[in-house]
Amino acid sequence: DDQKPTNGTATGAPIIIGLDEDSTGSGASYSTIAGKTIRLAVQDINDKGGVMGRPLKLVVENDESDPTKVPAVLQKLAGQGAKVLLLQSGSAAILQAKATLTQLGLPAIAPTGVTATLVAPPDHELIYMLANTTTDWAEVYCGAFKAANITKLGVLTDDTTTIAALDKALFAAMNCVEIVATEKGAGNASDLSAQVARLKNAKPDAVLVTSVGGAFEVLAQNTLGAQMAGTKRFSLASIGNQPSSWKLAAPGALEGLIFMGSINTENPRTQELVKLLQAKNGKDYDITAYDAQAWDAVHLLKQAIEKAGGPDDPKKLNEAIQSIKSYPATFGQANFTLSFSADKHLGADGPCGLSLVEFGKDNKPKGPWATFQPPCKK
Amino acid sequence: MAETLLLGSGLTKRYGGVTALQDVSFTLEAGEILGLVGPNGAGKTTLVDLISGAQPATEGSLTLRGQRLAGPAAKRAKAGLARTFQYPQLALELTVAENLLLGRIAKRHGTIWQMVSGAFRGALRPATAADAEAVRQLAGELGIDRLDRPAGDLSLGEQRLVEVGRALGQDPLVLLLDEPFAGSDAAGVAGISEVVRTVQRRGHAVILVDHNVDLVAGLVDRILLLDRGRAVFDGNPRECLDSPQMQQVYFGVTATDEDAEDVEHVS
Amino acid sequence: MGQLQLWLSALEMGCFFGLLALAYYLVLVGAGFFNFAIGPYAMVGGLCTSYLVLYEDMNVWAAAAVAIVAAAGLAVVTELAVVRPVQRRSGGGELPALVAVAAVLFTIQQLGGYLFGYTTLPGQNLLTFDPVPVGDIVVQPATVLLLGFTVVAFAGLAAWIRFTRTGRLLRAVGDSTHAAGLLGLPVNRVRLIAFIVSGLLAGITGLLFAPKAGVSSLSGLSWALSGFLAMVVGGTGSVWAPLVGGLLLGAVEVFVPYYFGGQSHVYGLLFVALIFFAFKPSGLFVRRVRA
Amino acid sequence: MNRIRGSLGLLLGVVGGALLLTWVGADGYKQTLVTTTATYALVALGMYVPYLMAGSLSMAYGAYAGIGGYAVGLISAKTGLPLVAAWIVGPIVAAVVAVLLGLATRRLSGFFLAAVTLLFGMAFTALLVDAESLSGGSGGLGSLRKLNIFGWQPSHYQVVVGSVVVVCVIAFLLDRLRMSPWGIIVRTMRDAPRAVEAAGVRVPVMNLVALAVGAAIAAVGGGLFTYSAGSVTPDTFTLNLVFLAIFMPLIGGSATPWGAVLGAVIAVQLTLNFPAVETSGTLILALGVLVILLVAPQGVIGYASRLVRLVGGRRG
Amino acid sequence: MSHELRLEGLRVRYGHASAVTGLDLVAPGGVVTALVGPNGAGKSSALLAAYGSVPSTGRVLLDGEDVSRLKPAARARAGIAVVPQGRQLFPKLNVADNLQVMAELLRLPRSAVDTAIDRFPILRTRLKSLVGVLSGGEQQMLVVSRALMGSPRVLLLDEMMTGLAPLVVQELLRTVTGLAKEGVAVLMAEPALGAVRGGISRGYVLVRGEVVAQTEDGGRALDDLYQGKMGVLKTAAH
Ligand SMILES: Nc1ncnc2c1ncn2[C@@H]1O[C@H](COP(=O)(O)OP(=O)(O)OP(=O)(O)O)[C@@H](O)[C@H]1O
Ligand SMILES: Nc1ncnc2c1ncn2[C@@H]1O[C@H](COP(=O)(O)OP(=O)(O)OP(=O)(O)O)[C@@H](O)[C@H]1O
Ligand SMILES: CC(C)C[C@H](N)C(=O)O
Ligand SMILES: [Mg+2]
Ligand SMILES: [Mg+2]
Repeated sequence: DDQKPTNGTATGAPIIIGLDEDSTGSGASYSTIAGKTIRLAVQDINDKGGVMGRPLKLVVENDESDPTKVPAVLQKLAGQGAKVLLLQSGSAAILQAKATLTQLGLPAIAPTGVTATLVAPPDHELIYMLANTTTDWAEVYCGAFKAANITKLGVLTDDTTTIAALDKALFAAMNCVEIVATEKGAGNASDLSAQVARLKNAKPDAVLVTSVGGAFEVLAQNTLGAQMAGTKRFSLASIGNQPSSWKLAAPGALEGLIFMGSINTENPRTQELVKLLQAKNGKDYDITAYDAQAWDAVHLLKQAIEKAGGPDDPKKLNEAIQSIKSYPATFGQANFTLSFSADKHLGADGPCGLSLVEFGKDNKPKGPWATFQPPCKK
Repeated sequence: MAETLLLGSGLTKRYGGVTALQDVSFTLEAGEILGLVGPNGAGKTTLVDLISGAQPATEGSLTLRGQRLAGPAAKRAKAGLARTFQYPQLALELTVAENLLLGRIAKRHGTIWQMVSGAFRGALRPATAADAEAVRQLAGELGIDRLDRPAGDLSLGEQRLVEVGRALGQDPLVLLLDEPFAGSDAAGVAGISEVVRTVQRRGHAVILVDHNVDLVAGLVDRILLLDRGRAVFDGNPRECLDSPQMQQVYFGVTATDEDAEDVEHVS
Repeated sequence: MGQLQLWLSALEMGCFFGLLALAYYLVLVGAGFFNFAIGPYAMVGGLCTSYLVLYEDMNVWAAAAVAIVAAAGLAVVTELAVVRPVQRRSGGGELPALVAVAAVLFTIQQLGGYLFGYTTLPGQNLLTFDPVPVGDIVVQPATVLLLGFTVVAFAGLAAWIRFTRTGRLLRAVGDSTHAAGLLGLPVNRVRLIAFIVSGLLAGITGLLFAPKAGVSSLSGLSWALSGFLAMVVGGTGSVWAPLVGGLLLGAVEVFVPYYFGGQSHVYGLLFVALIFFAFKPSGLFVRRVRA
Repeated sequence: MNRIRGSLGLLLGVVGGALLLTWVGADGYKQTLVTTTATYALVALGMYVPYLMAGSLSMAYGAYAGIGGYAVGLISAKTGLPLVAAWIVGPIVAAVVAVLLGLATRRLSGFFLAAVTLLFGMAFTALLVDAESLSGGSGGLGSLRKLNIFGWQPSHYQVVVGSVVVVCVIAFLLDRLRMSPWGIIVRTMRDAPRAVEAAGVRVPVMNLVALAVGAAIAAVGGGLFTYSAGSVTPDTFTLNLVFLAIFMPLIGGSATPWGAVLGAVIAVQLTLNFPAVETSGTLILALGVLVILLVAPQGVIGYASRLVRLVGGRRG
Repeated sequence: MSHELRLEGLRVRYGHASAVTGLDLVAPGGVVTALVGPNGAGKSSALLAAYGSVPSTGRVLLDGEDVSRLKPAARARAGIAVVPQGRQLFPKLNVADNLQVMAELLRLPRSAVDTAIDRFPILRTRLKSLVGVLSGGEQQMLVVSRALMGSPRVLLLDEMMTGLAPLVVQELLRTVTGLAKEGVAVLMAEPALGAVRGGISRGYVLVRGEVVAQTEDGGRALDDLYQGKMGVLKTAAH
């Protein structure tokens, strides 16, 4: 693997971090984006002297998003000396990982996880997420709907377990609109015209697409764009985080779509990261929240290890993660921070990590949506 | 008088436009051997299929010992029917012994309860000496050896013999044999004839289909002659052989004979 | 829009399923064998074209040619390097070869991901012309092409199978490989032809369908399953069975969710399948013979 | 030859299991490999009965394993029953569901059966997500109680040993079942169903029984995995597992249930414990399957016994 | 002209089991030669080996020319025709297509199919029926007419009369002897001579893959010889 980070300028015994990555399975299309940046972050830290003078060393295993492989993969990472884990796989796999983490007693971060279930009981004591979760999103959407005078919402959703969990939390917190229709399509659907036709019959003011992204999301947007051209469209974060999928959209099909972005180019840390990423991956590289969250996850681990005085005591390490407060994030707005505690396993401090971003004619994000942006409490 | 074992009345089978069997009735008494004879396509196999339940009848009914005989083949087998197929139906990957054993063990697994309990019993006590002995005896009677070989390794004639053995293993009230002598050597013929007589000695009955009329006539008590789906003669074998119907439809001694002579010269 | 759009979608999906099923049917008829690698062939047809166009700046026709040849090549490899030797070595048993083909399915998918990446790529249009207005909807060029190809493929292959020498041989070999081999029919050649034609067909189908919702390396399995379902619904009794099966499946996939909504694309499909197969346990078209 | 039928298989199985357990020792990873292997083996053994003996390929085995898994989760979370009860309730429920599904599909065979059961498997996953009040929804069930068998609380290692024992016992019993009268009937159904029917056994009913027996065994495996992994989710047992279970008996050798067990060992080694699995465990497994089928069409056991015969110089 | 089939040192094995062990045999044109032997003696194996569809060693000579290297298709085109045992037909093809396939293998014109069908009037009435629905005897008739297509030089007849009614058997026997008279080399395998005895001029007794006796003195003599051998075997076995 030519991507394998080197020790850089750090010396001493390496600190081992386990990465459970789906590099070839159903989650590979998004897992690997974050996986690359995790390696970049490790390399960057090592180049700058490492953690407490010691280099970070990644050990990587692939669970192919198959839950029955997860226990063995995590055990294997632990067996290779990992003191802390990064879970960068399909959410079914991460869900299955929770109980094994408890058995292993190792703390873990799911950098790009957004499903609140991941950090909810049972077996949630050792697992952490960074990004805002669906509860925050509900708040932001509600503000947006109010600002845009939307009272009736249609929902188009995929049938993956991940999204089922997400929908549950999101809609429970979103009593500001009337949901007039919820239509589900298969995660690998090739046609959604029936679902869209039903949505159209329900005459919503706007449609929200909730999906794991990829082909489903774009197919949904293509179909909505063709069949419900006048209706305002919203989406979750995935579409913004998967630049490769934009090319799938029919010309102009994404125009006017508003998604839950987390990247704000005014954030100086984001700017830094963009520079690094473009140096590494080419000038045209589009940064995504996945990059930023992967980056932050590694740096949070670095802080925690330093706070714990070393990586070797998992209990201390877990407490150290919980003691991190107001970590300035690489995503979200400039003053957006992450904090953790024993009963706060979601890092995001308030909705400032979010921003509603609108797509332009060229099927690329054009910039913040003029009508509404989440208020950023200080 | 011997008891009437099997009674068929008005049996008819149509496939779309083809009438394979038309209003055939017959009786079969305990201890009787009935020969079923007729030209190719006359409906012999069809009749065997209707009796055994392999095919549903379009019309007509059957009784076995006064009880209506209907429903799927397995049910009729439980009532006492066993059959062979014109083309052998063996499990080719199973051994000859296992194929032979099937006839004997199937009746122990006739009901749902037996199927379920059989699974548990089978796991705990897979084989019994009685079964093994019965198979050896059956094979001995028919002159079948190589019991441990897969049935697929046998020549076709040997396979047919195994099939007869399997049917006999069911210890049937009525044994239906569809052309058992086809392709058999002398030993096979003797073995199968002995099987037929064994069944008869038990006071049970046999329906025997074959084109080897001499053999059939020598074995059976009565012949039912079929032609184009209809029964055209039913009676004593000797009388049957001499009957005009037999001469006409089966041996073709009438005008058709001349035609046949012609064919020879042309070809 | 309204119903017309739905009918169009059903037709489009139906044709896609039908073409995949036809590819299955060809191998089934010609080699008596369920070739589950059809889905991956189609995936390669679509994904390879897109990859070559997007990342190698190849002309779309050249890319399509390469991809289709690759799909057919994989079919050849499947037959020559896997199915034939496995069948020979296992004494003609069908199970080992089937399992081997399932392994081929996963191998091609994984290699596809390795070569062309794990993300979904947009399908490439062979022809670009203005969408065709029909009633109050417009039909995209890709759809027109797919429908047109369906008609041509079915008509052509039906005539081929029914009337030509090779077609008759194909049916004979698939019906009883044993009898065919015994008589001296060119079993190997006929089977290879069946694989090649089905590979070509699957490759073209994949690339024509890809513009609809993109194609990724993992499309192979789901396409394999869709084509398989269509094939099974249609039955094996006629060359047109795959098309009828495909259209039926397409209609179910579009109209069941339309009328019942919710999770009916899963539960409804199972329900419809149970009802359908209760009445037609061997699909719509069957050639029944005595055992 | 051997006085207790199937004892040779058992002997080799036990020796293999014992070697495995020695190799494992206290290593958590290796222990997990063993429980995963045992799970795979049990699902493959479950499928062995209908699929390799009776010749009906049901793809619903993910669901049956799932039922076993959820039985563990539900008994732990919602009842006061001892957890072992899950291994009674789960298999029974799985068998009942298999019978119901089998009744609905009783006229189907071959690939028609495969198609419908495939759809059932997908619908079952959706149902687990939807039936939230019962199944815990998409999050699944976790925080399991510990096993307590009449006061004895088995340690993790003891569970590992136990799973090996369970696999060996079931494989041994299935091996005997295969050779028993019941097994002969079921195996004849595959190639000569008309003969079985004509001999007096209703083939569709017998098929149901075979499916139910298999489902019960798969449920044992599902329960085992859930217990050792500590949780179960709707996506835990899916089509992936079914495909593995289709592969495994042929890798190991389909002539005996032990082949399924050996196949599970090989499958786990290839997908999880192979030096290059970061690339793709699936790819390595698929290639492994191809190589084995090409080199040893009767599976590893078939190959080994041929070698033994060759070395022994016995000629057929 | 008169043809001849000659088998020299023919051996057939299935795995480790030998089915035919060094068979030497001549079937000259002009007469019908029989190969009799009990079930499992290796008759079918020998005939199929002569046609080339089971692997064998030894030589197969057609009119003195070694055809052992030829594939079955080439042997068929060279004039070897076979009635294989056990319905080697294509059940899901109709009667006409079953014949057409063979006609194409032999590169015969379409009219050959018509000629073949007319051999058995029943077949003409079932021209478009799937072969798999025909009765056992009807299927056998099809197998026979398929073998007689074209103008074979050698006929390999494996239990050709199986399942056929006496009327058909007699007619076929006449046909076959007629063909033999015209010079076709006919080799007929039977486990028991029965109804065909009258048509046979000479023959071999095959037991366990080996010729144990042969005669030139007609069917009756062959039958006596065969039964004698079997009797000997039986007593020897006991
Ligand atoms: N499924 C079917 N469809 C159409 N015709 C059929 C079907 N089954 C049987 N037949 C026809 O019915 C007739 C009777 O067939 P059957 O097999 O009973 O004859 P048979 O007396 O056994 O002849 P044989 O002596 O040749 O075995 C035949 O002409 C056959 O072609
Ligand atoms: N495919 C096979 N595999 C293994 N052994 C076989 C196979 N086919 C035939 N045999 C064996 O070879 C021997 C000869 O078989 P063959 O079919 O040639 O006999 P046959 O003389 O034609 O018998 P029949 O009169 O029963 O047709 C037999 O002992 C048989 O068991
Ligand atoms: C043609 C039919 C008479 C053959 C039937 N399937 C049998 O084996 O008896
Ligand atoms: Mg018949
Ligand atoms: Mg023979």
